[in-house]
Amino acid sequence: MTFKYKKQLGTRTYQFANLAELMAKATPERSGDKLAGLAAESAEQRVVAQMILAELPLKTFLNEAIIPYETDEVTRLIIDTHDKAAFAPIAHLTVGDFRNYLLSDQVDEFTLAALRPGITPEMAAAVSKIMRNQDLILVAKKCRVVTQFRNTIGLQNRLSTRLQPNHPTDAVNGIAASILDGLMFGNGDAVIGINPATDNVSQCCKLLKLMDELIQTYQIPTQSCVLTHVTNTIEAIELGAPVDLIFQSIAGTQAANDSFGINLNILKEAHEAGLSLNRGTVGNNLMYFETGQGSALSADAHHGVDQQTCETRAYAVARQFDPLLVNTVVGFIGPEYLFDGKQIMRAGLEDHFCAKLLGLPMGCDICYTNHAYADQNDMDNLLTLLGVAGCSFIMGIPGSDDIMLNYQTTSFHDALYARKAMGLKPAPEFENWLTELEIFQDLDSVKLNDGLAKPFLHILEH
Amino acid sequence: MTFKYKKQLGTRTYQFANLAELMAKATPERSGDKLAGLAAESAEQRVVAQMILAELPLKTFLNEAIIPYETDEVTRLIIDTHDKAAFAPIAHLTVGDFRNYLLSDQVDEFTLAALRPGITPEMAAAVSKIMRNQDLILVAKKCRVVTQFRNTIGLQNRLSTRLQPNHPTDAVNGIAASILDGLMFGNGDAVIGINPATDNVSQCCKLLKLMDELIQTYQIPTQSCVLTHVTNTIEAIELGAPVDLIFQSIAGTQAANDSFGINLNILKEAHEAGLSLNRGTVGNNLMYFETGQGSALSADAHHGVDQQTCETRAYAVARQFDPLLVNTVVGFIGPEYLFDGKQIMRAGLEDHFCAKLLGLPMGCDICYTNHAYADQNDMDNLLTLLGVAGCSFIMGIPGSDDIMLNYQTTSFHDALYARKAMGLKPAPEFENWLTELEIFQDLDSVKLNDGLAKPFLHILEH
Amino acid sequence: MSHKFTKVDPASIVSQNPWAKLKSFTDARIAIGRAGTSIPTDELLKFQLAHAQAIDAVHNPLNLQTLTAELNQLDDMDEPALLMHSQANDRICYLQRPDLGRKLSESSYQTLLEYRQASNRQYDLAIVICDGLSASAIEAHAIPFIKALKNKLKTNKADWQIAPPVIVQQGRVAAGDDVCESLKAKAVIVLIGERPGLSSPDSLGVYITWQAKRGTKDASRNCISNVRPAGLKYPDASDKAFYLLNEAFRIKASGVALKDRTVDEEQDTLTHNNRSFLLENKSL
Amino acid sequence: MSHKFTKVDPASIVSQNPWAKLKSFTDARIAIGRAGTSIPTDELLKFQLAHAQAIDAVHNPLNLQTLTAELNQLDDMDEPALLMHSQANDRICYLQRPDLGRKLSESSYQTLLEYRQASNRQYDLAIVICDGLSASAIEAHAIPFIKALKNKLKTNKADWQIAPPVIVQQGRVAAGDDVCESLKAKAVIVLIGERPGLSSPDSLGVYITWQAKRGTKDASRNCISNVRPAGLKYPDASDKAFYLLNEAFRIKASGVALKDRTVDEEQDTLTHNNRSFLLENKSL
Ligand code: B12
Ligand code: B12
Repeated sequence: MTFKYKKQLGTRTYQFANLAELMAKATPERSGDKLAGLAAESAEQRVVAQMILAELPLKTFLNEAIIPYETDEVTRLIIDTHDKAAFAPIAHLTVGDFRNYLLSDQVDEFTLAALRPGITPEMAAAVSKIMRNQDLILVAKKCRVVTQFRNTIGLQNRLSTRLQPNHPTDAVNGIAASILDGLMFGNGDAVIGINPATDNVSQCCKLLKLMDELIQTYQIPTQSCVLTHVTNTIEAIELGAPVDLIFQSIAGTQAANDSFGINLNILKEAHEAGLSLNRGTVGNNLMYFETGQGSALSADAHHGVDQQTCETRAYAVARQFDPLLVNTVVGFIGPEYLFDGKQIMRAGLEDHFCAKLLGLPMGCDICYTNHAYADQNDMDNLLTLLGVAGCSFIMGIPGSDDIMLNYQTTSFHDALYARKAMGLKPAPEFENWLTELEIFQDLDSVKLNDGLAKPFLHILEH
Repeated sequence: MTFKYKKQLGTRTYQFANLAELMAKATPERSGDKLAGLAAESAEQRVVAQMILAELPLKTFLNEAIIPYETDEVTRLIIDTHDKAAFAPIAHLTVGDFRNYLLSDQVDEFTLAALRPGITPEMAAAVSKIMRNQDLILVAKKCRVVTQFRNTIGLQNRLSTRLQPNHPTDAVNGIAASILDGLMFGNGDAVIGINPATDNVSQCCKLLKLMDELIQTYQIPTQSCVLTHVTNTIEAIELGAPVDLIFQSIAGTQAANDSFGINLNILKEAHEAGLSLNRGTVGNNLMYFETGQGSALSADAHHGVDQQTCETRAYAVARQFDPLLVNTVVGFIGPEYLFDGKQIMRAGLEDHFCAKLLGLPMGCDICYTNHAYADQNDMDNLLTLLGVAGCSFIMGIPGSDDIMLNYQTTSFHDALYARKAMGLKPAPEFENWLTELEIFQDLDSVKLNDGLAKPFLHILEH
Repeated sequence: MSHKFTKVDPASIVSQNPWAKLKSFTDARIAIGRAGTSIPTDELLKFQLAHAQAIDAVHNPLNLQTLTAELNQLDDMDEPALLMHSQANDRICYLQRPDLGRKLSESSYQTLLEYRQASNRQYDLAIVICDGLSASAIEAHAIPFIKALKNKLKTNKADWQIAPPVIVQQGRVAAGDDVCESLKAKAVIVLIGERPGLSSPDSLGVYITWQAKRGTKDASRNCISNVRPAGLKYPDASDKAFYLLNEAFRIKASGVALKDRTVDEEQDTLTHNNRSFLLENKSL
Repeated sequence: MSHKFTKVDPASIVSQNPWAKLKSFTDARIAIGRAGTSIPTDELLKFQLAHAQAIDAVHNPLNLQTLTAELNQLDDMDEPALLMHSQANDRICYLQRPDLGRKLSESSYQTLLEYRQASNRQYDLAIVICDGLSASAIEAHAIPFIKALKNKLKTNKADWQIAPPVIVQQGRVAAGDDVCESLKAKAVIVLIGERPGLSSPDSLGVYITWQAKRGTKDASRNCISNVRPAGLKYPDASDKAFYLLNEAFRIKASGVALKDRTVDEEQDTLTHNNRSFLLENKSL
């Protein structure tokens, strides 16, 4: 075996067979990489890998594919869409220089926007691996990614929320009750998005109709989504259902997407079907993607690549389809991949940074499962960190408890905490709606009114 | 044994012998309480204790001393200085109500200021135990505690820094080099504070003279301190040394303070000696205290009281002497008391909240030792959380590495990260000085100038 | 300051939400009120208690004796249940090594192979019961679900050849693939304890795979989730399973290629014309 | 945008600090430059490496053989070193149970009691060597410090009766109290490895206590810290220890009651008139 990457440290020589191994060993500790047998064996080995990585020219990632071009359509997408001209200004930098550059006073939101098409997922992953949490926050904060459908997501000092009114039987009234609760707490500007319990197209159409009528009746400047499999949504569109956003879970390797039952062609077809409906009012970003570290590994489709690098490759898939929303479900899959609050926080910050750097409207499902070593305090921490970092949106759910997906994510209240503590506001169009309906006594200082907003008073009648 | 506090849960009855036990069991997990044999045995037991605590009237803490009045002067201080009139508005509330009240829209900085003398350390500890991290942040953010000596600490959207230029031999030039480094990074408005390596009064006087000359020569609106034992500082004052702030480590029980070689009388004597010098220009707050969870236990002086409650009792000692600065050294003592990043973060937020609620100008030494399970990312997290919470000041040290105390705390760079990410500024008087010296190109956006500030250029000469 | 000596009114601190009656529609934590914009103390502590209990649910072991006895007492059960184990030895290993939970232990695999050889029957369907992340889900819902499903299969024209139920301890969904492969069954249905939720520590997941074998991808399975009385009820769940099984046999495939096209009957008694209360008295 | 195709100049990204020459005055990480306001990559990674290595330093065990041999070779050593253990059995226990690290194991305590009885000598001073949090501090500095101190004690008018050196494995400062008590020494001097720092993994701490016994408070000790060539050098450290010991015997106390009133000679060769470079060319 020949080792491509080496470094002498005192009496020890550390060596790494290839770029994938170097990247994996340079990654901050997490359970998924241990599970995959890819993690660094010691803290010292990890730092040495980071040191070698820091000295690597960014160009390396264009020349050495970590998953072969021939066998993986995600690699092909990354290489084929790479913009050399945009890359030119930083083509001669090392990964270490790149970190310095991103942090330097020379770089602002405009520089970053210009660079985007020249940055590949692997470059983003590499630089994130040598960044501290504060670096991830500071640079992500500089990135500005604005998208639109019926409102505007991602403006500075704004934090949107996906209202997630799940119900274990998809009962229409159960879902409606959670939606109302969320709206009255000022949530729901990113999307009102239901995970359906059942995998059934007619059910899906019923839920789409519910939300469409709701949005129209109350003139809510937001969009709806049923987070079913993309092939179901295509069917629903064919059946004439009122589809705003098209959802799909995506991963960073062809094989993992395969195990999700999707590929680039299916996504393209879905994207085009969505565009044909022309339902956006202020813009036409209409894809909604979820990602999350560990999905490739859990489908045994990671090709020896660490889970954070796999994750960033999913962003290449996402940015191909101009999404309105993308979010990582950072603690969702479980402790097998991100063991505890510390790993979840780190991964959340990495995912947010890398996605923003690559130009995605990144949000985060700040969450944990009951088999993980995490709790509400960890979520409060990550929520605050992401709030400072300028995260585009988070989830909002009644009392943090998803009674269908069986995990805990941020509550409607949490979103208001974040707005209050960090001076953030919802999307401007939604802000106007909230003001008109007098849901807030004082929106700027996040003071709610006590009653039920007037247009909804009828529900208290009988 | 009779059990004062009981609750039935399903088939199990949980019971707790007394208030101290109830408080200990209700505390979020930490290694020190386990070490002391006081921690909850299960997550369920912890929640039950929190439930009972939440139902307890605040008055209980005035009637049931957790350490006897007769044997502990800190208890006596707490009870004797309690202001019944200030307490009256909340006298009928339970701990659970108190949490709700603090979070409610009714409470702002003025309400909190009025309440302060009515709140005892144990009440603050109790309510903090049933608060999530986000609650601790939100309420602390509402508290405003402003103190003054040669500048103004604790104003809204300000974050000050103690410049900590320690050196293993107290070498004057070594210390001066670190001071210069810190000033050029805009640090040092809370205090320029040296931990002396040696416990020697003449050495201490030499360091005081160095800093006094420095502050006068360069007209720096800040104060100095040598963090030696308070009895040494009293001697130094007698010897005519230019003492600005008087430092002492304090703890929450008489026995622990005893093991630190202090008591309330010594502190009073020191405070008066300091006041007699009349060196403050804009104000006369001149005591500087450090605290930290675990100090009482490590001196075997905790009386079966959990370490967080002990910690809050130290704040009663502190507030008796109108300090300019108080900070918890939250990860300093080691993993024996706060095991990992998670526990350090929680403790940091608790200490900051409780101290602010009690009216102290609270800062935090955001730090860890090399035998703890923590790293720079944990510190970045806590720094960001405390920045949002409105922490008064943090430490600033070259490159995070204290070469004398052998631990890592926040660097000069970290302070600038916090200012940049959260839009915070140093004390206004110091801000003016930084502006006059053109240390910043743009202070509002935290852009430094490249060169050495003009008045210091002479050092580059020979 | 005026407020200095004014007694705080405890009732004024927490704002209640006037839409509390909607709680009858859902177990979701709606209308929990607020202190400022924060969750009130009592709701916060209720939540923390549920979390403490859900953590325990993950670690509760499956009561094998009762389960086996109950399985064997099912009236039409000719062959007794088989007790197998995944490659994950214990709970800690299970949580840290999902790859091992997905595979049958060598000896379990061999046992099944030999069982198939000895019985020399051609099975249409293997039924697999995995503890998954919630043994209590299995304890509560496996038997009633299997009963309901078997009743349907019995009345079906096709004469379903069903393998004896296989219990897999510390099993993941994919452990069913090994069972299907070793028993040479045409399809497999896996009943598994879903990750416990705060409000539903005992939710059952059902996964159907046509001709499963080691390495089968999730895209080739169908899933019926949230099976429990407060979720998808046994009759509905078994209807769906029955539908999916029949379709799988018809198109000789499962997963993305097989869509659930049953039309649900409205389960919301309070809804007229399929519209929610939110829209009832409103017109577009 | 104009910057779109302009090559970034790597030299312009990191701002160097013009006061780098001050590094000769201190090991502190001064003048490390900045990228924006952040620590540049190379300095960041150097720091991380030092952290990884410091973590290891905590866990390095004390090389007992070498240490004992060296102690016994000290020229004036009449009684050989005694090897004791605290109640903390291993490193993990030591880190989690400081209370156990503060006490001698029962058998160690007994051994010392018996030793004292057998020798029937009245010791003035017990010398205790604890690994503490850095065995390498002991390995590097214990012997030279003891040599320097003993030389001073020898030339002292008082005829110091010194007990054989006691090594305590997994010991904290207070372990010296048990030694002092069991050997019935008048005072104890404890040499202990301080918590390892990033730049100083091997710093020695020295604690002096008059008539120490189990339960003695820290307020009754004196401390000399940062003993190592880059910190307080052996001659200076032993001078201080010698001074403090003499004073403790004179006033029959140590700790807060005993103040170090030695006057340090200026150690900064580059400073004139006791003023730092910062003030050298400046007047008030
Ligand atoms: C965890 C989870 C995931 C994870 C799985 C990764 C992992 N390592 O665990 C991720 C985030 C990748 C995921 C993705 C998807 N999921 Co999912 N997921 C779950 C969840 C929350 C828990 C599953 C569980 O506890 N299993 C039990 C454990 C013990 O067994 P396991 O062997 O470790 O779990 C395996 C299966 O759960 C499988 N899996 C996960 N989701 C799905 C979905 C389908 C359709 C299938 C066949 C298998 C499958 O992945 C795991 C690893 O192989 C359930 C909700 C629930 N309450 O059960 C939804 C759920 C099963 N998923 C669902 C859906 C729709 C999807 C997606 C199809 C969404 C999309 N549009 O892309 C994708 C693709 C799934 C695929 N084909 O691989 C639906 C299924 C609806 C239905 N009745 O068919 C559910 C019920 C949630 C919902 N209502 O939205 N999911
Ligand atoms: C940790 C620490 C503390 C902790 C101790 C609690 C704990 N459980 O560890 C806290 C924060 C409470 C503390 C407090 C103080 N400390 Co202290 N502390 C240290 C530190 C950083 C590490 C000690 C260590 O590694 N010991 C080795 C371990 C393996 O042994 P241990 O048995 O666990 O440690 C015990 C001793 O270290 C003792 N201890 C800690 N500090 C002090 C100070 C004195 C004077 C004495 C006698 C004992 C003592 O407490 C520990 C538990 O019993 C040292 C710096 C260093 N580089 O060593 C300063 C250091 C020892 N402390 C110092 C000082 C001045 C103090 C205070 C007097 C400050 C003040 N003005 O109040 C107080 C009071 C101490 C007392 N009398 O109890 C000085 C001593 C200077 C000197 N030459 O005398 C040092 C050198 C740092 C400094 N230069 O400022 N300290």
